[in-house]
Amino acid sequence: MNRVMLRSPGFKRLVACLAGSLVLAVMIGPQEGTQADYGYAFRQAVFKPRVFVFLGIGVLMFLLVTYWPRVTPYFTRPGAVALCTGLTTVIAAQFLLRWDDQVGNAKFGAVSRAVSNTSGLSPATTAFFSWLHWVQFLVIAVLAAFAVAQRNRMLAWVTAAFAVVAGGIAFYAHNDVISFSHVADHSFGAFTTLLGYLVVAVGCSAAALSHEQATHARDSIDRVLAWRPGLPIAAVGAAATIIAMTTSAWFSPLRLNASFSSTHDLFAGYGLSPISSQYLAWLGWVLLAVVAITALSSTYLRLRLGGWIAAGLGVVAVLLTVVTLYDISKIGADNNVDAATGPWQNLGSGGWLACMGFGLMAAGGFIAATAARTSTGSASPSTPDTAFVPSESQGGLSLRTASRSSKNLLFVGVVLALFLPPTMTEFWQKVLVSEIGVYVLLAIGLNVVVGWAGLLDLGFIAFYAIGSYTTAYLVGSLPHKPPAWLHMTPLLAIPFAITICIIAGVALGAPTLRLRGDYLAIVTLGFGEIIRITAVNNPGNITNSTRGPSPAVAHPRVHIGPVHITWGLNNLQYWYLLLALIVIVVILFYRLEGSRLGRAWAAIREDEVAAQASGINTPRVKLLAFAIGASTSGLAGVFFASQIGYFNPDNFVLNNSILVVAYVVFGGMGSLPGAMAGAAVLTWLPEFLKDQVPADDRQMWIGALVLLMMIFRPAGLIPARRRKAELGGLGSPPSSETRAVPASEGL
Amino acid sequence: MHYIHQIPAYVLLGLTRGSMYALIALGYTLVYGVLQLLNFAHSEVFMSGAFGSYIVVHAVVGDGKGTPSWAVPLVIVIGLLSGAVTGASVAWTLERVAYRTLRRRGAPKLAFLISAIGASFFLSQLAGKLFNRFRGNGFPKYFDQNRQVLRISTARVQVFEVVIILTAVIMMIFLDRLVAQTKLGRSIRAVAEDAPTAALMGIDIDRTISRTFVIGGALAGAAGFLFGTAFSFSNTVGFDQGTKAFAAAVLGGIGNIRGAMMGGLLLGLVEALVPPIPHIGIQWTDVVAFVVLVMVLIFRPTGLLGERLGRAA
Amino acid sequence: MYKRSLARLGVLGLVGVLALTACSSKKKTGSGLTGGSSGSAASGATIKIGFEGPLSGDNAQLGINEVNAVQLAVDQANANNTYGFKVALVKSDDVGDPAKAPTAATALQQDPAILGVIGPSFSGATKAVGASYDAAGLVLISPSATNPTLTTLGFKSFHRVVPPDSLEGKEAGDYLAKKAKKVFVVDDLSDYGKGAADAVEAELKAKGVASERQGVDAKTTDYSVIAHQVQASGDDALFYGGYDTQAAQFAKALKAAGFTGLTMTGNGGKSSKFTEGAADAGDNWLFSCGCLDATVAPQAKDFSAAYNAAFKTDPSTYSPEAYDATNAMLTAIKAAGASPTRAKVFAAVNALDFKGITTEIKFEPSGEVSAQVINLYQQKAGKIGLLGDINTQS
Amino acid sequence: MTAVTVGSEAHESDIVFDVEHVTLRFGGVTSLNDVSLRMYRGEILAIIGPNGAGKTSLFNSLTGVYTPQEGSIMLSGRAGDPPQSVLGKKTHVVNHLGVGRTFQNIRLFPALTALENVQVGIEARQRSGPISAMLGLPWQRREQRESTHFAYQLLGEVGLAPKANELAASLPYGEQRRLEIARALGTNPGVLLLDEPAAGTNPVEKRELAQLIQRVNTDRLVSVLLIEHDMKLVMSVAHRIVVLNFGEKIAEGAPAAIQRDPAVIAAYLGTSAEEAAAQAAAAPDVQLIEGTTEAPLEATPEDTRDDGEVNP
Repeated sequence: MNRVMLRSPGFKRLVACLAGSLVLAVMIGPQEGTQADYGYAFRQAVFKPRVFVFLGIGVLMFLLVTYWPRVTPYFTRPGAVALCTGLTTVIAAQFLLRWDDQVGNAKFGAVSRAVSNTSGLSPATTAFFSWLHWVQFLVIAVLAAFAVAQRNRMLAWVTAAFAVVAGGIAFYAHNDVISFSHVADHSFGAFTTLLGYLVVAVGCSAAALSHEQATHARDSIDRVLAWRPGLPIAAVGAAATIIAMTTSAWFSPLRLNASFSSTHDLFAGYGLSPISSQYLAWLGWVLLAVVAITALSSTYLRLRLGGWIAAGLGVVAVLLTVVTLYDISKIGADNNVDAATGPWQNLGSGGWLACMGFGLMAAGGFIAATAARTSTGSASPSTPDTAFVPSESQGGLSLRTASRSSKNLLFVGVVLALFLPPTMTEFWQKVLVSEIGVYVLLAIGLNVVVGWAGLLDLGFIAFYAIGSYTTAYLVGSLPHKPPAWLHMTPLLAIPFAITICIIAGVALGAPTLRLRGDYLAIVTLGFGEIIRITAVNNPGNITNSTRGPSPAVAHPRVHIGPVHITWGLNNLQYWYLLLALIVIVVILFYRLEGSRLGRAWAAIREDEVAAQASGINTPRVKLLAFAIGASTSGLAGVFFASQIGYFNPDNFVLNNSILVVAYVVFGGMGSLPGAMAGAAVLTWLPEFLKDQVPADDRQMWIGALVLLMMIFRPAGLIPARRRKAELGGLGSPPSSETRAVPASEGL
Repeated sequence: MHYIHQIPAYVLLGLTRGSMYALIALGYTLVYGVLQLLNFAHSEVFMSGAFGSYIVVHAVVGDGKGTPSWAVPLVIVIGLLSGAVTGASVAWTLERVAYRTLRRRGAPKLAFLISAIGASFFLSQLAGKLFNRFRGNGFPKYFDQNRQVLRISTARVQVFEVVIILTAVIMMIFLDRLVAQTKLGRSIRAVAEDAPTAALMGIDIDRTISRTFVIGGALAGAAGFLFGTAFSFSNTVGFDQGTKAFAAAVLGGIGNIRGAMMGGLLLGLVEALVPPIPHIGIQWTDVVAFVVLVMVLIFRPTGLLGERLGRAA
Repeated sequence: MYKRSLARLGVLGLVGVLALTACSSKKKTGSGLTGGSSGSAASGATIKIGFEGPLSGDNAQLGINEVNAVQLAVDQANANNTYGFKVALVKSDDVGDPAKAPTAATALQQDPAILGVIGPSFSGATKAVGASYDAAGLVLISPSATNPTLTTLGFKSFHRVVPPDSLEGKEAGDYLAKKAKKVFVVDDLSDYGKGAADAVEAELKAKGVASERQGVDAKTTDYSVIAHQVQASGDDALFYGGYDTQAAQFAKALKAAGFTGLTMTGNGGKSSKFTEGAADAGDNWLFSCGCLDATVAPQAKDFSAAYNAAFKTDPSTYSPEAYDATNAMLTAIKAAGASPTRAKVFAAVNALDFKGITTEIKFEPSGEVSAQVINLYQQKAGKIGLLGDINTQS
Repeated sequence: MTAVTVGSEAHESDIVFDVEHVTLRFGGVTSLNDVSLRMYRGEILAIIGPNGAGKTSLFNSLTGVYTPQEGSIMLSGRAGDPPQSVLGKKTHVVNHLGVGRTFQNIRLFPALTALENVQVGIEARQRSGPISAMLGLPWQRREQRESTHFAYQLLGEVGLAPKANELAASLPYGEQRRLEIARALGTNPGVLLLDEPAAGTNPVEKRELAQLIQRVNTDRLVSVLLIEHDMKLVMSVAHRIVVLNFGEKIAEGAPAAIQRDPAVIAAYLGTSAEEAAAQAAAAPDVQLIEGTTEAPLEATPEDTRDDGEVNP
């Protein structure tokens, strides 16, 4: 071996790939060395035959990387991206997701084994779970790849049809299993498989329809969405509603999955209110027909008025559906079906799916009603109505050209946020409330400090602590009670917690804001630790030390006029409270971002000296960032304290601060949707990984994921428009080598 | 006075602790000097140094019983070397994987921080998986660490303290000379001062950065060995020690080598001297450390010695 | 009309049946979809029990100590068919964190096949989830949540096999008051350590013995400063509230600093991890523990060996307690009859009388274990041995 | 030195900057040594001098970035303002007093659009706070409309209106320079400090720049203080020139006079004053202009640092 060969990039790449595969072998290897034998797991992982499998993977990676340039052209073929996405989704669904709530570990394999032991299922189901699933996957994958790569139109159509059928079979098989076992089900495996196959079908159709050699996936999505604004979303809504009305369970206590049509019979004579009764008998179908027809026709024909009508009808349909759901669950509870203790229990997913469908149709109508006739950009409130507005620039970098897909996504998100949680298992509802939601709120707050103002704050969780303890004090859960007249319910503590957090933010910020970048980081880190240690050790036992508040912080209550709401152990109640808080904060912050203050933050982040020279009072603007971020954190603290009841200083460790920073950056610094998505993904992931890897390996996988994400997509999941510019090829610096060696200061 | 009488003892303990901080802080400061980046994963380099040296030392002396006393210095040298080599290779890999790729893409500064945090989680948990996750270690006891060497007033100087302080001093002097006098040191300083110009002068920036990581990693790895012999380590020890060492580096003026040494020693002394004062208490150790840090930074916003690597060396 | 009333009958019937089988029929066996209406745990059927505790994060060590012992008990039960049914263990990781506990608890609560839960390991986590376990009707036996307030908060589901740290601390304080004039009390700033140390300090104060108090974070690795402070204080006794690994390090540092007074810690420190870690520095350390001598009980002899064989490490703090809790739970499930439900198991746990390797498990209505004798142990020549009831020691 | 001679509008009350005996040191280095000069309202005053002459240090002293150890700087930014001392005032306060500036190495906000860059300058003077922005209160909306309106107007003036929604970083060099001027004008300054605005621009851009400077001066009635190496530009726009060398003022006067000043030529050519005088006599202005058009494209490291850091 000569030096040249050792130094050649190919050789280095091979070594890197092999090393990577070894690391992978260790990561997937057996659990834990022991005190007596540190190297145990390492040897088990590396000195066993299976290491050759991993080395093989390494070689494959090497080949893939080496020949990647030859593969990439195919990715620009119409439909290729959709095809890959769809196939990956199917694989993920069949390997990672649950296919049943109960059987074994509930993954595909366990269900498949159970099915093979069970008689009485339809042959299609048995076949699907034993061999059909991978046969159909392989056939479709090969055919579709061939069709897309060779631009064979005929084959593409055939494959698309196949994919739809395959998805249908998967869905049918799953439903068969569920109806056989008569148990309510919350698994996503079959749904996701269906979705994956549908995406494959879309990819194939795109390949069949398109006349171009190469397209950009995003462009084609935008083009589809722009063809008849609102039509795709309305069509999806109509499909969802039809599924809800025909196959899904509306009322599903144990051993009974009553579909929409049988629900009416089931509840006949139990004193259903007239509206619900009519809804179940015929009104539901009529609503489906009317809303679907108005929504689809108005979006297709681009009728503005029709769009408004569809939107209105859709909302009415949603309300009626919710009322009906309340009625039937209330009657179920009154009759103590399946030990139900109150309304909203024992409901199947059908009703909520119908709500989603109606909601999406309403959204489609709304989009059609508000779509600008000609231009591709949609008007947003920040558009100035002056004579100076020039025509929209190309390139989509302007704040104004909110892309059509993001608008559609927004509606889908809203509908999902409203109606998906009720169909989830209690576990995921809990995750949504106590992990995802709270950290989304925190990430939104930290995004102001880190993403917008560019100040690295590693002690953010301290404000969360302050908010929580303030709440605990005000509701009388700490050793020192507040005066009787101040004793209040948690929701009333919000303004107090926010005020105190603002004061704390200013107190931290004022002396330290002249510090730059990493100095600020260590000082804020120290602040966070000081707050936590003080909570443990404070003299006079103000915080009750490690024991935390006692008695439990009360759950929130609202008594305003006729409205009486008491939050208890029900996760959904908290979810809607949290959703309301998040929506309010997001709307407020969205406005803030486009305001003078948002621009001032961006300015000091970009160049503090120039910002000062432009007349920006930088200390004040930075303090505002700290205070506003802190107040959001305080708000999250109030919610946390009242939802969980008990907490202790361990909840506010440094690690949590670092995690929130990681959420914000992972999602995309400075982008509100990014920060939210980052927090949601990274708080969801550990819970998802619970099913996949041993508990104590989760952090390792998450660490690896964060690392890879930063390497391959340093701007984050959903990059901020203002940040994207720093990374994109725009105004590239003289030498990219020196780019990370900034001569200037700060973050 | 009771407390005042004990001061020499606390000074000794503080110096020991501070030497450890200083060795780790040097890695932060070197990397900061050349990249203006906080290498968050440096703490895990330290941690892996401890594990690496454990494996080697364990292979050499087993559980350490019956090691002849003449071999003890040899074992220490082996431990230091193996720790340094592990640390250096982990740091080198880290630079390759988590930093260079991002540098090529011109990523924003925080992306580096987060990729380092990801790497830090990954390394510490991987070590936990490979070795174990228990606190406390079974480092071989190959010499009587607690034997008293000499006594100065209330300070009872023990073997491990001598080893730690001596090694730290030697390594710090070595590094200081290295940066001040060698060709590599000159290129490090040049990159720290002005990377584009250094590149124009024909200095290979990538290689210089790589070597800076290696030097810092070697120091931290060796510190890991010392730490393992004297105290206890686990896969999560890096985080806390790393945080303190980062504070020490900032205290002295991050990017400044002598500042890091000074900051480390100062922080160690503060942590050993202040909490035992009557009515304060050990539980406030971290608070005391951070309050001192904040105080220093308020009055000297760039640390005790200012921040330029090039200028100070 | 006729049709309608039939439908009504159908619903009524359905409701009736559901009310009867509300719990029992929820159970599904893991082997197939053959669910059927019996849902019984006849011999050969599989029963699920849950474990909630920290399996990752800073506190994972304690959870691993426990979950290993639980796993061992389950494996032994399955291998020997001790109880006549197969047992499956569902682990749920709460990171020892009140904020994460509700999620972990929900994962167990929503699985109707789980009939009992070992855990939660930490008091803070228990406080955050006690009410929801009550609502789910799922019974808890905790091996290590020792906060005294837990049994006063009205959590019906909560039981524990260890005495509260207040009792342990009180008895330890009593003993120290007899032995020492001035006691240095150190805790590890954890819920358990601080609670025990608080109790010791309060008792010393009540007995008129001077004491001083410090805290060392459990994450600390360098105990030299506090050890020197203890040595320099001239106090003649030390109580450490904390766990074994930290206690071992502290013991070493104390020896290095030359402290020669009486040294004592609680249940959290009494384990082979301490013995191993501290080696000769741990000699003469005293341990107060609300547990029996683990070498006396017949099954206990094998426990340590079996544990070591399975996990290649010695059992540590709370491993024996977790082992006992699991066997107690399984005994209760067996006592709940052929088709156990959560409610039946709940009742059976309350009526339990089970002789474990650490103590006799019999619960007060509050959920405390009845046998609340605090014994005193001491390490001598690298082995922890029983001295006897702490009250009778002089 | 020579007596001050300016246009007829010069009155004592119309002094924008009154710099007296200013000395600025960094450690042992004296960057400005006993510099005195006056700038009158409405004039275009150029400061020239070789690299390291202290031009940027003077700029930074005028804008509050540095505080000179000795001397005084009085400022009356907008017409009718009473003179105030600049010393010890924060940069943004000086800006509020009517001093806008640009930077030697362009310092735009690269990730903001051209429009937003200008808006930042305009909005620094607005009053609406975060609450009104979050709630979208009427006065905040009005302010926002005004800012957008004015920003478009300014962009139009510098010829960038069509590129309002492009990111600053994506603009070509010359346009970035103009955008920086627009941003500075957004702060409604009485005096505009331009630090080498022509550096790195091509001849066409230079010509446009000269027109822009004159337009700003005449239409907006903004006094302009200009640092520039490009003598052609300086000579074409400046009413008056001050020459610095090694931190000291060596000449001051009308462009034509400066061109023939032997001390100036000596400073530029690095020769003794006598030789320079002889050369100047031989070939009047060509030498000076030719000799200095090679203005460095990149700032020297020393200058960059002067610009960026605030050393207390």
